[in-house]
Amino acid sequence: MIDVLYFAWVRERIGLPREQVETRAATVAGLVDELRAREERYAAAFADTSALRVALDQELADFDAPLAGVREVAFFPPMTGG
Amino acid sequence: MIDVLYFAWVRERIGLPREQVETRAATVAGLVDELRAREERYAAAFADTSALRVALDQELADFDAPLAGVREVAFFPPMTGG
Amino acid sequence: MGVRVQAAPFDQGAEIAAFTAAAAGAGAVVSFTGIVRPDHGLTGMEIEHYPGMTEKAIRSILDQAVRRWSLVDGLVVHRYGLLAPGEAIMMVATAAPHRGDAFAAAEFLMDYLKSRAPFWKKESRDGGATWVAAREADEDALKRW
Amino acid sequence: MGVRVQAAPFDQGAEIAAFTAAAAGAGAVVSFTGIVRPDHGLTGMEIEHYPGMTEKAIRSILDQAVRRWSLVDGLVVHRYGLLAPGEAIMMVATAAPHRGDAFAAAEFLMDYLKSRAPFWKKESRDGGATWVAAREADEDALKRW
Repeated sequence: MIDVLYFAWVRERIGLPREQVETRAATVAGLVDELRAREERYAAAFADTSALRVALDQELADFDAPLAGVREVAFFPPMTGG
Repeated sequence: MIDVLYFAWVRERIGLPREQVETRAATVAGLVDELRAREERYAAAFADTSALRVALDQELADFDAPLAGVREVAFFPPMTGG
Repeated sequence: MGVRVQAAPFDQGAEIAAFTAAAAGAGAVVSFTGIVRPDHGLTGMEIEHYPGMTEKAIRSILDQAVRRWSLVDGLVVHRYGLLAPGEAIMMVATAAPHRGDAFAAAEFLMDYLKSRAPFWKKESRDGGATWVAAREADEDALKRW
Repeated sequence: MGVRVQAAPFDQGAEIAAFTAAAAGAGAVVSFTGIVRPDHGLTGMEIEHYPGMTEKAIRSILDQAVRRWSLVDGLVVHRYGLLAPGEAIMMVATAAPHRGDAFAAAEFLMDYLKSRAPFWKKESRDGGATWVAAREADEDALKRW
């Protein structure tokens, strides 16, 4: 079980801020494929991963990063702080 | 008659902050030559004009600038504001 | 080094005064304040963030600044939640022996906070609310460091 | 645009707060404060200036900044007279729609104030008082603008 968090328009498209996900994916990209296959709202949110960023245990990571040992995955659009 | 002002170590070397000077010099450099000829303290203050700056009527100028119409000449070292 | 992420407004003048008073040995203090710009009919701005990661990310950016420049101190205050036009969104302050370091570190902090701290802005106008898109120029700004 | 040359101390926090509150339409406010750095046994600093020319020179530098960058407002406060270590010597503040303009204008103002506004600093130490020499780096800093 892994905690998956969504922020900004990713959260709005999927319709929830976080959920627990049972996954056997080896990488972030694998997890994204599993989520996309779930429902149309996930497919819409993950349609273009080049428009998304991912953090593993609160550190920015790449979509090909391994999930082994990761407890928290967050998906969000490019940040607009400051 | 022209007002001549001195600031910082120029003022200290010459020993006064301002004075009125009767001059027939055509340029700042000419005025400097006249002042240098006066007394040792002036010669010491104006020994190296590359270490000095000059303002004519409160605008930075060059030592070869003409004095015609100028009412106030100021000599000082490079500025150290901020 | 101080990092505060908060919903409450902050008093920018008091923050800078306290920061400067505490920055013993500094010859230069630079501050930046970001304000909700009241343009194009903007009625409000909502800022979402990622609690936990936000503080860590800002701390990491401050640590980088300290390693690169000779800083006496650094401060980042960033708000989240609903803000009105004209309200301060965030501020950074840097204190250094010399002005070059204070300016460079403040600009570095701003460039990195823009693109590497997990905040997202949503602007409200009469027509509805839209997420602010990241600007390519903001990502490009990181390349100069 | 504000220019103040004064012997009295100023309240940097209050200045920045008032400046920001008045800068309608600004999205970015940058401030710089220069402080008497208490190093090398410094006991005090005396700042001499050229009354009349000082204000004109600062105004001219501010005018140049306004012509070069998109500024909402600018402020320069500079003290003269006797200052103790740790006291604020001067400050600049800039307000602009965007951060790049506010930062660039503040750095430009500082670089020009250093070398083009008629102030001279004299440092007091136990051994006596010496005039601060202009640094070649400060003159060189003007070339980037």
